[in-house]
Amino acid sequence: MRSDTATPVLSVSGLSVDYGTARGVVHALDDVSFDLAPGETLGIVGESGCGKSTLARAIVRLTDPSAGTIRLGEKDITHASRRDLRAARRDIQMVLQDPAASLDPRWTVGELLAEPLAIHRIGSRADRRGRVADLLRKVGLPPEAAGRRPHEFSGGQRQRIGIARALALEPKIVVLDEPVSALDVSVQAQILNLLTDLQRTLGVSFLFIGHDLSVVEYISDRVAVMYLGRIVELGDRDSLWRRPAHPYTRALLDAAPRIDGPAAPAGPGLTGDTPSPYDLPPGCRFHTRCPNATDLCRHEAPATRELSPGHLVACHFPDTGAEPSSSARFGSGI
Amino acid sequence: SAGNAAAQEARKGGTLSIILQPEPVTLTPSTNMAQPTQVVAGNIFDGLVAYDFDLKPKPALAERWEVAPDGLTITFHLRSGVKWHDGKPFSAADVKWSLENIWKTIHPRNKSLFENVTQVDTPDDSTVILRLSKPSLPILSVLNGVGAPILPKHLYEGTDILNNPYNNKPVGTGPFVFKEWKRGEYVELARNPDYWEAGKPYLDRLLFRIIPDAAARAAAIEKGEIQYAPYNPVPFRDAERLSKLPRLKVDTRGYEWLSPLLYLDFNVENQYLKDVRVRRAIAHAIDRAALAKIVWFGYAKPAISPVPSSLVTFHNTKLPQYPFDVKKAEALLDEAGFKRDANGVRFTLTHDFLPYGDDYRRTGEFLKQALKRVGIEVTIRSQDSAAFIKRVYVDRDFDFAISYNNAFPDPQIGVVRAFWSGWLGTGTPWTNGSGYRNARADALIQEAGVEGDPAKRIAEFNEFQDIVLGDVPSLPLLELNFFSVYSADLQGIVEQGDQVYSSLKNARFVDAPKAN
Amino acid sequence: MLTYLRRSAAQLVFVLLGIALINFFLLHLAPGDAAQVLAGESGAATPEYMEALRRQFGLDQPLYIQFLRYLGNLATFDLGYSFRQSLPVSELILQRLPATLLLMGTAIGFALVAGCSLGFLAARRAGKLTDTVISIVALLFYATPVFWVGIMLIVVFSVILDWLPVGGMTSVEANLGGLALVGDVALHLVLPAVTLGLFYLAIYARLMRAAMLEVYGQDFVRTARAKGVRLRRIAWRHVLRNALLPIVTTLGVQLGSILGGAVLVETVFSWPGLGRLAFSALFQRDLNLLLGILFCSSVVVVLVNIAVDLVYTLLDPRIELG
Amino acid sequence: MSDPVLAVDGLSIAFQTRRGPLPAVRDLSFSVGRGEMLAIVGESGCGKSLTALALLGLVPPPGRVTGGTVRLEGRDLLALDEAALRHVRGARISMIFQEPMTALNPVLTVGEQIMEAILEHEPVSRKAARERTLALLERVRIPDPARRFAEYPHRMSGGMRQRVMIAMALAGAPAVLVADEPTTALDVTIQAQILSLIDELRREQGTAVVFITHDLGVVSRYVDRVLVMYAGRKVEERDTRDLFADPFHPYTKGLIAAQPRGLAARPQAGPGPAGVARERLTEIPGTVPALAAMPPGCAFAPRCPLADDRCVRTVPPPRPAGSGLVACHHAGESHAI
Amino acid sequence: MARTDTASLPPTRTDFRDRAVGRLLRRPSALVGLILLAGILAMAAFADVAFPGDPLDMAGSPLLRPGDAAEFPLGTDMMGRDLASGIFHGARVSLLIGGVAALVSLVIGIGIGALSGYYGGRVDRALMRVTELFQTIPPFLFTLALVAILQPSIATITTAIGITSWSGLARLVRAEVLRLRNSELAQASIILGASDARIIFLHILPNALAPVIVSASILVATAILTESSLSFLGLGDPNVVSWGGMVGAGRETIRTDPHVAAIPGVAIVIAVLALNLLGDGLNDVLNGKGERR
Ligand SMILES: Nc1ncnc2c1ncn2[C@@H]1O[C@H](COP(=O)(O)OP(=O)(O)OP(=O)(O)O)[C@@H](O)[C@H]1O
Ligand SMILES: Nc1ncnc2c1ncn2[C@@H]1O[C@H](COP(=O)(O)OP(=O)(O)OP(=O)(O)O)[C@@H](O)[C@H]1O
Ligand SMILES: [Mg+2]
Ligand SMILES: [Mg+2]
Repeated sequence: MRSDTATPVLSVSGLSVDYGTARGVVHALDDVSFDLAPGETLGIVGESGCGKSTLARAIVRLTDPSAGTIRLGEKDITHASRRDLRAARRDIQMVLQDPAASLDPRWTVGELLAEPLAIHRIGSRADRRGRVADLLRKVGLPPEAAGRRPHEFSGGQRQRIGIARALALEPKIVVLDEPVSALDVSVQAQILNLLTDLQRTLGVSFLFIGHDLSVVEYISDRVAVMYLGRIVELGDRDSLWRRPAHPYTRALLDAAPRIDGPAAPAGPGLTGDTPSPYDLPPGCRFHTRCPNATDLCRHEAPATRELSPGHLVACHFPDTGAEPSSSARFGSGI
Repeated sequence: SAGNAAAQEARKGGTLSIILQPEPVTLTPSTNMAQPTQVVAGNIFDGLVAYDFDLKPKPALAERWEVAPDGLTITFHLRSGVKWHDGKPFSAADVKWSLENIWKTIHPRNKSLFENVTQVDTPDDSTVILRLSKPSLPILSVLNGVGAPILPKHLYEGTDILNNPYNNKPVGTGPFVFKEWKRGEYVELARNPDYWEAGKPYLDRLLFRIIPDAAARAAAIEKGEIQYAPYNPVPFRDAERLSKLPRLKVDTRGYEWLSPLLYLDFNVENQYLKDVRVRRAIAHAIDRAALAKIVWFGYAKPAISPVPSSLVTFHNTKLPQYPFDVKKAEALLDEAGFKRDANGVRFTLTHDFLPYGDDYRRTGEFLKQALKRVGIEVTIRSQDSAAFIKRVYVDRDFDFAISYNNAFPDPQIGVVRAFWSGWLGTGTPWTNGSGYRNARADALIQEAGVEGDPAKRIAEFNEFQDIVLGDVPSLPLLELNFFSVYSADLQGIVEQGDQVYSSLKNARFVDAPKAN
Repeated sequence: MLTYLRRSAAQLVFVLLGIALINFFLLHLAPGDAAQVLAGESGAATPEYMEALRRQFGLDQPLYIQFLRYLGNLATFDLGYSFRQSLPVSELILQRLPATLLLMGTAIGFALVAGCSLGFLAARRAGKLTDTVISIVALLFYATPVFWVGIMLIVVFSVILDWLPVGGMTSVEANLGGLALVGDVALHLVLPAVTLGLFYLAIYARLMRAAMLEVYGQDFVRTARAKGVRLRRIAWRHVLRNALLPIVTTLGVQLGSILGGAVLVETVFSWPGLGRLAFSALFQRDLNLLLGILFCSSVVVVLVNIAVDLVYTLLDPRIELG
Repeated sequence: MSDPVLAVDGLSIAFQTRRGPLPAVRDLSFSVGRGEMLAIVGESGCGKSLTALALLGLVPPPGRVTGGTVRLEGRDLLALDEAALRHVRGARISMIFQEPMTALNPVLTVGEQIMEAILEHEPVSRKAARERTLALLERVRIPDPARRFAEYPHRMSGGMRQRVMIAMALAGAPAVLVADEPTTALDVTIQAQILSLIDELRREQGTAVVFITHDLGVVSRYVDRVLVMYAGRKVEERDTRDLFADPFHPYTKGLIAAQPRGLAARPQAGPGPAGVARERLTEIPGTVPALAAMPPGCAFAPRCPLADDRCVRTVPPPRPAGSGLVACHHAGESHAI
Repeated sequence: MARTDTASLPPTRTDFRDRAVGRLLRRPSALVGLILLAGILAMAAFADVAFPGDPLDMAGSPLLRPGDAAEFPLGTDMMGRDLASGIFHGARVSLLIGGVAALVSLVIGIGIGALSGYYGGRVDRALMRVTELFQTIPPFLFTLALVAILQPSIATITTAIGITSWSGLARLVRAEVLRLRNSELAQASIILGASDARIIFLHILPNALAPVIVSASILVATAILTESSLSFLGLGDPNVVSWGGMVGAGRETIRTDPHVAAIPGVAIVIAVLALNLLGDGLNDVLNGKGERR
């Protein structure tokens, strides 16, 4: 489903976030725009520190944006007051990365799941108990779980609890910040399945943040690739994987080995490290590591352009998919 | 010191270490009558006279003196050849200047005594003649170096006396010369080689050491680091112990000139204490002998009059008495209408004790227990001295308080201040704390102050004692015996009645001074 | 670095203003004033005399005028005049400061060196008898009132054994000079410094032990072991330096409390320091002096904290002043 | 395999607890030859790190090696005392840890830390050690080694720090390098750099590498042989290719199946995601049993679709299968599913 | 619909708190601390039963040594007061002083620390400046000044100790709150729409409690010590018996009758020791040191 086929449930445009620190200002997020359609999953990938969490936090207004707008359906919540936000929070929820850390160890699971309902004064005490049982069933936990505390559960089960809590308010959007990164492969599969099931039955939209490309690929309909606070490429999952246009996307795909992939990396890979966010390079932020960088890249930041409908890229010299090397790379596996 | 054979054998020289506690504010006794100031200053400033154990004046800077029969002229013949420590000659002009500028004005205790001195004549350098409008007999009781300090006119004249730098590096005519005051540590005096009394002093150096903690003082004395420690330097219990050591002596002589009296001030405006029966009941409820024994370890004896027994001529033994008698006390309280309630409590009072150390606190605790027995609940309140003074003498926001006063040789100086209504409202410490007003007592005080006939004065004071002891606005509790501790190898350390406030010119080591 | 210094200076000014304010008004709440105390000590006083004293002390002015005047003086680094002692406050403080610094410095030095050594030893022998003994002894020192320790030390080492003087800072009687004087002061310093230091020794020993054990649990120690570094060398080179970091921090924080503890020790050992001076100033309502002392001690605390920060940056390259 | 550099036999590690010993690694045997890279994979908590630490005699208390031998170049390390072990560590066998952030001492420069690894083992001058350190830094492709030598770890990126760790591990030219999840904390692009560096080093220097990871993708790309652990035991050990092509043990199978497939494995990209059902990932139901609640038989039995009575009662011994070993009662028939 | 997790839940373990207590009891030092403290509490609780009557009564002859008279097992002081009775009744007062002073500083410290840590920015800077101020004034001197100004009584002593000893705690709480505020725990609640008060009181403070409880035990111990120091300097409350006051009163006879000061001194040492041992134990247990090895 394309983002333009329906009114988006979430629409972000020109979003920037700056952090002021003792060492200087970090432009953690710079001019990020995208839409999220109902029932859709948008994946966000990128290296550590590229601003994925910042994006997630800004969208749920944990962090105040320094520019841009965030719309929830028709409502602009960029500068919503705390009171207005409380209402908005029923529509947008978030699952945090570390399920152990985000669940208060002193509370029972039942109390934890009832908390959002209590905050928004939904239902009576008894109603809530019913809702909790319901939620537990939804995420595949037995109702007895309500009486126990988080530490009595395994990592995967805890993440289920986290997801259940996010779903308690029946939101339209759930932001998932690396929800499976802390989990083992076998458990990760359980959670990914749960998420797909939930999306099918509830029709929620997901903003799924991850660094494991195969996971993002698996779960997403569309994917945005971030580098140093910017979205460098955004498109359909398949077109992105088949025809990565940005050199960084390509390098990312190359560098991530997969069991069904080739035994050796296709190219030499990227050299060097990600530049410090305190000291961003001028021009295209990727030029310090880009194999194709030119003078233009060094001086001028590339504008975002649409290669094909819905496939956006911010590169002066995007790979339009004609080169044999990239198709060859995937060719072997197909 | 008349013909002490041992004195000839005694070594000259040596350093005497003395305890000084607390640290003095100033070393000049012109405005400050605090004990540590006087202890040091007594060695630097000689007075016109000194006092025997029986408080008779004996010559010092004045070789002779005469009081005219009408008491209106007093003539002093000064010793000649006396020099100030800075080498300038001492003369009658210094005495005149000191009288006019200090004794009569800023000296905290003497103002009333010298009030009637209308003129001072100095016909020559060694004669001073005081001319009074009315007699003032007590003058002769305060003429020692700290009672009527003589300051060098040449250093003080025309200056702001309170802030004269010499206040802290005093220049006197006494046997010891000021050397150094290291604050927080010691005051050092050295032998005055030009002292008028030939051959004295014996010691080379006096070292007043400031040791704030009592246990540490005891240890220092015990070790011999300190050889002379006046003014109750250690707890009584320690004194008891030290007195048993052969190396040390504990001596209660030398405080006769002070005659300290411990008393209880009742606030006569208090709803309970305004009833004289209640005050008398309290007086009966206190076992003063036990107080002297338990709290004061025998370094005190029960007082029966506001004029201590050491003021032999004025002390009246035929006065109303309040023997320890719980039954009587209870009866008086019942009579006054303060019955015991269900808990056995008649009423509650707050007690403030003089914050000068544990002895006074324990006295308070003793009183608390004693009064509890007769159904008076007591809450003890502790505070520092500034707060105590303000509470009792300025705000008069107290029920009953314990304190002590020095009586000095004449009731006029130290006793009547506690009863004279003239002090009320002035907020002056150690004056009429009880808020007592009695016209007859006031009149007697005033008359005795200007009475030229000693016999009449005695009669006046007798009546005065009778009145105030009957009314008991202030209950005399104990006559305190202060004590000094000193090394057994010292001689001549207690030689006179005002010794602690006088000089150590007679002190000397009989053996070789302790090497240290 | 510059911003750091600027911030420290701002902090200093704020702290000093705060101290002036708190103390000034607090102390004026106290019942009784200097004139009354002085008069009380005099044994007698006339109202005229007390009035004269008040006028002289400036106590006859309204409170806010007194405060403004005080602040004005401060701005010109004038701490005022102690009427009671008839000396400028700064002079009084300067007289006592060396003794205070000597006592505090020695006590802290002793506590640091001995405490850290004991803590180091205990950590290296964690769980063994040495560790238990050190931990218990440290706890006992920590739990015993300072004045009590002081008096007991006097009884044992001065009175019974007669090794050390009872109190004071010098044997004034002996008229010493030069090296002999230094030795004499050192002798006098032993007991008070040990008394004051024992409490902090206990703190540092415990802290050091905990810090060492904490560092021992860190990954880089395992790394060092994995590369075959000797245990002794690991302890000294890898663990110790990291373990010193919390000690340094604590040192800065505790400085203020040491001055407080000094009041007790100076009392017990007749040490002519600032703590004792402050104590008597308090009871004599010598507010200028008390304010001056609090002021100076705060300045010292702030300065030492700056020094601590600097030392910290030396010890821990991760920290940058800014 | 002829004459392995490192041979582990029957290694068992247990934690001493109040309720008795808690076995965490049981009867583990494997060996690595010169220049070979062996991966140990398995779920979190299955005992991978413990095994790695045991190879250097670094099992942290209250853990203790309760049985077995670890032979390095013929010498049983477990029989050595601490002093003798010290000479082996860092010289003949060395280790890289997971967290490059915390594995370096923050208050010493990286140069000092690498030099220390040399100076502690060889009687060389500081100057010589410094030269060697610079060469090592160069070797692990740290730009501008002379400057980096005096740098503190906190000033370096994660990838850089991990290179320093590698340089340190290589300082003594060890026969065996143990790498415990060396890239988990790093980004994929950096991970690729580090892995190819390790790969290159073992090829060039013939170092045997024991590589611990939970990333099957990495295993498939870089590793020769794989050892799969489950709940403290080896369940399967195979050549990489074989393992991925045809896993024997149900756990291994589940592990591989649970991995999301990329485009390559998907039937030609479907019409569009959201609407159309994504094919479900294969789950391994349940969770790994806790150490204290280990079932008596096969530890995987509670989660295994094939489990029967025998599995519940007895622990399956490893037996040869294909290019390696598998420990499953149903190994033969398991092809059926 | 998601499939139900086929594996049942792991067997229920005992509650977190129960385990903490259990672990505490298994630590010998903490156990010793706990027993000592329980003993002191029992003394305080049964003071009236064991020693009816006013402990300030001059019950016997002064300065009896322990063992001199059967009815005064610990002897008497200078005023003939029963030391054993004083120790029992004094336990009450000393614990009260320690406890209330700790409470005062807990309230201030937690309040300031929580506000500062949670709101950050200007609030934080302002509050931290105030905290710094309180840290730079030597605490004991400050306590002394307050007691002298307010005049010593049990209430003023307690308040003064409380007012001057919160700064360390405030910093500790601030750090904890700051950490928790930025933790996923608090963020999860923010996302759910919880109010600040709810987050602070229901999520942050309960989780910051462990170090606070530990410092509270140390605060109590320090307060007891401080009270004894004040008494030593003559700033005690003469209307009640506290251990500090007893030591202060006994210092006059420290050379002649050392038991008068030594007995309450030992009581103080034991109490402070007990609280510290307990604090150490709690620290290990609550901060999970016992689990993580
Ligand atoms: N509170 C903060 N203050 C200052 N800088 C911050 C803060 N939070 C994040 N940053 C910086 O902002 C940048 C983006 O951080 P962010 O957490 O969004 O990255 P990320 O993509 O989520 O990384 P990861 O994959 O490691 O979670 C980083 O450089 C980070 O250091
Ligand atoms: N001190 C301890 N007491 C009891 N059990 C422990 C202790 N330390 C670790 N364990 C257990 O030992 C087992 C093995 O741990 P190990 O660190 O080797 O796992 P791992 O396979 O490396 O896991 P990961 O992938 O998470 O690093 C785990 O189940 C762990 O819970
Ligand atoms: Mg993130
Ligand atoms: Mg591991």
